[in-house]
Amino acid sequence: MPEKPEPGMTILVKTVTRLTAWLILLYGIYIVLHGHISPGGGFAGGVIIALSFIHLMLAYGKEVVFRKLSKEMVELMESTGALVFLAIALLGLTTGYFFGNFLPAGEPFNLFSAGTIPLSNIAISFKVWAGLFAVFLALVLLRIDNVGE
Amino acid sequence: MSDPVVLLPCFVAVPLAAAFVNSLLGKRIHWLSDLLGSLTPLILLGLSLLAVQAVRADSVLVYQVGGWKLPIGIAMVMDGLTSFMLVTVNMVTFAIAVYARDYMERYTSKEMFYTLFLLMLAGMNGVIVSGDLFNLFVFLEIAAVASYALVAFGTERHELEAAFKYAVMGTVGSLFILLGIVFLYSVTSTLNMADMGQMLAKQKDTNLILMVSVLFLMGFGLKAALVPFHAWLPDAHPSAPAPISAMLSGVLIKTLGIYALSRIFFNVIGLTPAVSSILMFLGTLSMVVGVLLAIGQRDLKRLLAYSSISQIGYVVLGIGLATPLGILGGLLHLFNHSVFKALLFLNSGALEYATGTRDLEAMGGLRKKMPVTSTTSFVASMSIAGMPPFGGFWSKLLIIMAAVQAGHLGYALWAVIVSVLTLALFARVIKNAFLGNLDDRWQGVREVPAFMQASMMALAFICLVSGTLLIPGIREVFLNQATEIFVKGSDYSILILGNI
Amino acid sequence: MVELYFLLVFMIIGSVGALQAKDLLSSVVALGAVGLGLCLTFLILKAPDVAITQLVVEILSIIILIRATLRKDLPEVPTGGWMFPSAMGVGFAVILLLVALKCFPDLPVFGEPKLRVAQHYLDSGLQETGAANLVASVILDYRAYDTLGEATVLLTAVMGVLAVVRKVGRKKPDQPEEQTDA
Amino acid sequence: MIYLLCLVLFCVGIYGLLSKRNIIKMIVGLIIAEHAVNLFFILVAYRRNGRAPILAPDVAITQMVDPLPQALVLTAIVIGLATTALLVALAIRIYGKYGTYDIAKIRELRG
Repeated sequence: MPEKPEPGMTILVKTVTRLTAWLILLYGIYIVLHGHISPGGGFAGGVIIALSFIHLMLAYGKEVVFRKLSKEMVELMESTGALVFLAIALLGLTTGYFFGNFLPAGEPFNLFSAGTIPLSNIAISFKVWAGLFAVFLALVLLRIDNVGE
Repeated sequence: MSDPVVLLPCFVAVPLAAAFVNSLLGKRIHWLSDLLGSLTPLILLGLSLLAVQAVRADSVLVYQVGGWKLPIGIAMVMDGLTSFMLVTVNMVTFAIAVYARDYMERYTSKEMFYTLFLLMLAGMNGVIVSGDLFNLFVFLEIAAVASYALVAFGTERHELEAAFKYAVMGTVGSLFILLGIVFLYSVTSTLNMADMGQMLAKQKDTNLILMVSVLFLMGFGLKAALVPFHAWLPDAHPSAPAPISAMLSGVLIKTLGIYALSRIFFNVIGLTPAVSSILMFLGTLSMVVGVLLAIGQRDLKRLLAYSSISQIGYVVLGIGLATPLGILGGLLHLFNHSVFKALLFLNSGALEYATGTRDLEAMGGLRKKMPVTSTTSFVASMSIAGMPPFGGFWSKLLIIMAAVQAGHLGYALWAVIVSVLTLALFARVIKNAFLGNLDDRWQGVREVPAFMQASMMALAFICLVSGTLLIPGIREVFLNQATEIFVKGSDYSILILGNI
Repeated sequence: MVELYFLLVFMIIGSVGALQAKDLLSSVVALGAVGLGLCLTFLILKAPDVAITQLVVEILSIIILIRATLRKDLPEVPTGGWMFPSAMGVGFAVILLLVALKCFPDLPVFGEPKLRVAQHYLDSGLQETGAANLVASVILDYRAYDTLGEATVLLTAVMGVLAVVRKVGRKKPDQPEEQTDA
Repeated sequence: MIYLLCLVLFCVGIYGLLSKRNIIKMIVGLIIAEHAVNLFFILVAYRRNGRAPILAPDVAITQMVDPLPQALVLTAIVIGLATTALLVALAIRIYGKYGTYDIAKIRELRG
C-alpha cells in the first residue's frame, strides 16, 4: 500500500470494520476465557485479539490505532504477560513444586475451575496479542520508513 | 535450600526472570541491564558449582515439574554430565557478559542485546537440565531464535544475509529434530528420555531406529556445524558482534549440537557401532576440512570460525570413539575449546574495537600497543594448537591416545596432522597481528577498556590451568562423573527411574 | 478416511503450486490454501484446538508474508542455471522417502496409537486438573513448563524482530568505517 | 499409506527450500515443511473412530484420540510462527538493503 493522503480504506470498509473488529475482539476474549472447557485457549485467543487490532489498523491506517495505544505500551504489556506467567509458575512453589497447581481444581465444566489454567490462559493471551501486534507494527513501520532507501 | 533438588528449576527461572525484567525496565533504567546481564550468569555459575557438589553426594537428582510423576509430567535431571555442562556454559557466559558491557557500547539498543543474551542463556540452560525430549526441543528453539536475532544485531547488509542463512538452516535442523521426536513418540508413546530409553532398549537395530538416527544426525549436525552441514557457520560467526561470536562458537554449538546429540545417542537410543563409526568419520572430516579452509582466510573472525569447525571435529571424534578415555578427552576438549575459542573471539573483538578492522594483513606490530590482548591471545593460540603446558594439549593427547587404543590409527594420524596445521595457522595469526613493525595507521591505538581486559585475562587463566582438571582428586569431582554418564549408556534410564 | 487422502493430495498439489507460482503474491495465496487444507485435516483428525490455532496462526503469517510481497512489482526470476540445488533436493527427497518406507512397518498402524502415557491423561485428567479440555490440561498443567518455553520463544522472536528492524545498528564510530567484508 | 503422503509433503517443502533462490519462496518452502511435521504428529495421535479429547458432563470417556501430541503441536505451531516472523523481518530488511529477493544476486552484490 503506497501512502495515501487520507489514511485507511473507503468509508464502506471502515463502517463494516467498526462492527466486525469488536466482534472479533469479543470472540477472542471468549476463546481465552473458555480455554479449559472448550477448544481454544490462550494462544488462539491471543492471536484472534491481535488480529482484531490488525483489522482495525488495515482499515483505518496506523494513526487511529496509535491514538488508542502506543508502541511502548504494547511492548510493556508483552513483558508483563510473560512475567505474570512466570510468577504463576513460581507461585506454584508454594505447593512444593515449580509449576505446581496451587489453586483448587474446583467444579468441572464451570468457568471458574481448573486451578491455575484459566489464569495462565489469560497471561498467555496478553503476551501473545501484545507480542504479535508489536511484530506487525514493527514490520509495517519498517516498510514505510524504508521507501526511500 | 536444604534440598539440592530445588536448584534445578533455578537454572531456567533465574535467567528468564532476569530477561523479562530487563525487557520491561531496561529502557528506562540504564544501569539495570548492565547489572542484570553480568549478575545473572554469575549467580548461575555459583548455582552450578553448588550443583557439582550436590551431584557428587547424590549422583542423580530428578526434579518433577509441577509434582507430576515422571513419565506423566516433565522431568529435570541433574547428573554428572549436566553439572559439567552447566559449569562450562555459565562460566564462559559470565566472562563474555562482562566483556560485552563495554564492547556493546558501540551498538544501539544495548538493553535489547542483554534481553536476547539472557534468553539465549536461559535456552541453553534449559536444554542442559531437561530430561524430556520435547522440552529439550522447545528450549533449543529459544536459544536458536535468540541467536538468529543476535547474529543480525548490527543490521548491516552482510549481517542480515548471514543471519537469514543461519536462520533458514537452523530451522531446517529443528524440523529434522522434531520429525525424529515424532517418530520416537509414535513407537514409545512417551517423551521422557529415561522412559523412552527403557522402551527402546528392547528394540535396537530396527529400521525405525535407523531413520531416527539419520534425522537426529542431520538435525543436530546442522546445529553443531559438522562438515556436510557447516555452511552457515563461517558466515554467521564473523557477522555477529564479538561477544555473540564467542557465545556461538564457545558454547551454543556445543550445547545445542554436541551435548544434545550425544545425550540422545548415548542415553536414549543407545549407541550402535554404525552410529559410532559415522560420528568418528564426520568428526575427522570436520577436523580436516575445517582446518584446510581456515588456512586461506584473511579475515580473522572467519578464520576462527573455520577453526571452530575443525576443533568441534576433535570433540565429536573423542565422543564417537565411545571408550571411557575417548569420552574423557572429548569432554575435556569441549571444555577447553569453550574457553579458548571464546577467548580468541573476544581477542578478535578487542582488535576490531581498537583498530576497526579484522583483516590480518592490515594489522601488525600491535604487541606494544595492546599488551593484554596480545598476551591473552598468545595463550589461547598455544592452547588451541596443543602446546604442552596449556589445556588444549592434554585433551588432544587424550583423544589421540584413545584413538590409538581403540585401534583407529588412521584417525589418530589425522588428528596429529590437523594439530600441526593448527599450530601453523595460529603462528601466522600471532605473527601477522602482533609481531612485526607497527604500521603508522595504528599509532593512535589504545588498549581496550578495563572490563574487557579483565574478562580476557580470566579466560586466559583458565586456559593455563585447565590441565589440572586431569589431576586425580579434581578429576573425580568434575570430569569422571560426566564421563560415567556416557559410559552407562542405556542404563542411564534405570538410574533415573530408580531415583524418583 | 477417503477425505483425508483427498485433502493431503490437495495440500501437496497446493504446495507445489505455491513453490512454482510465477509471482510471489500468488505463491503466498497458494500457501494460504495449503494452510486451510491443513486446518480441515486437523478437524477431521479430531483436533479442534489445533485446528483453531492453525487457522488463526495461518491468517497472521499470511498477512505478514503479504506485507513482505506487496511492496512492488517483484518479477520472479527464472531458475535457470540452478540445476545443482534442484538435483540435491530431489536426491534428498528420494533417499528420505526410501528410508521412511522401510521404517513404516515398525510404526504402529495408523489409527491405533500406543497410548501409554496418554492413557493416564484420558483416565484421570479431569479429576487431577479440573479442566474439561484435556489438551488445555496437558499444555497448562501437566506440561506447563513446555508452555513457558513456548511463550518465551514468542517473546524471543518479538524481541528479535524489534532488534532486527532497528534502523541504525551501530553507533557512528569515531574512527573510519570498517571495510572488512572481503 | 497416509504417512507416506505426509512425508511427500515434507519433501516438497524441503525441495522448495533447496532449489528456489527467492527468499520468500524459501520461507514458503520452510512453512510447508513445518506443516508436514505438525500433520505427522497429529496423524500419529489419531485413533480410528476417535473423539476429540474434550469431556462433557454427560458422555463417558471412550475412544478419545491422544491429547498429548495435540498439545505438542500447539507448541510447535507457535514456535513456527515465531520463526516465520523473524525470517520475514530479516527478509524485508534484506530487501531494503539490496533491493532484491534473489539470493544469487545478493551473493553477487556482496562486498
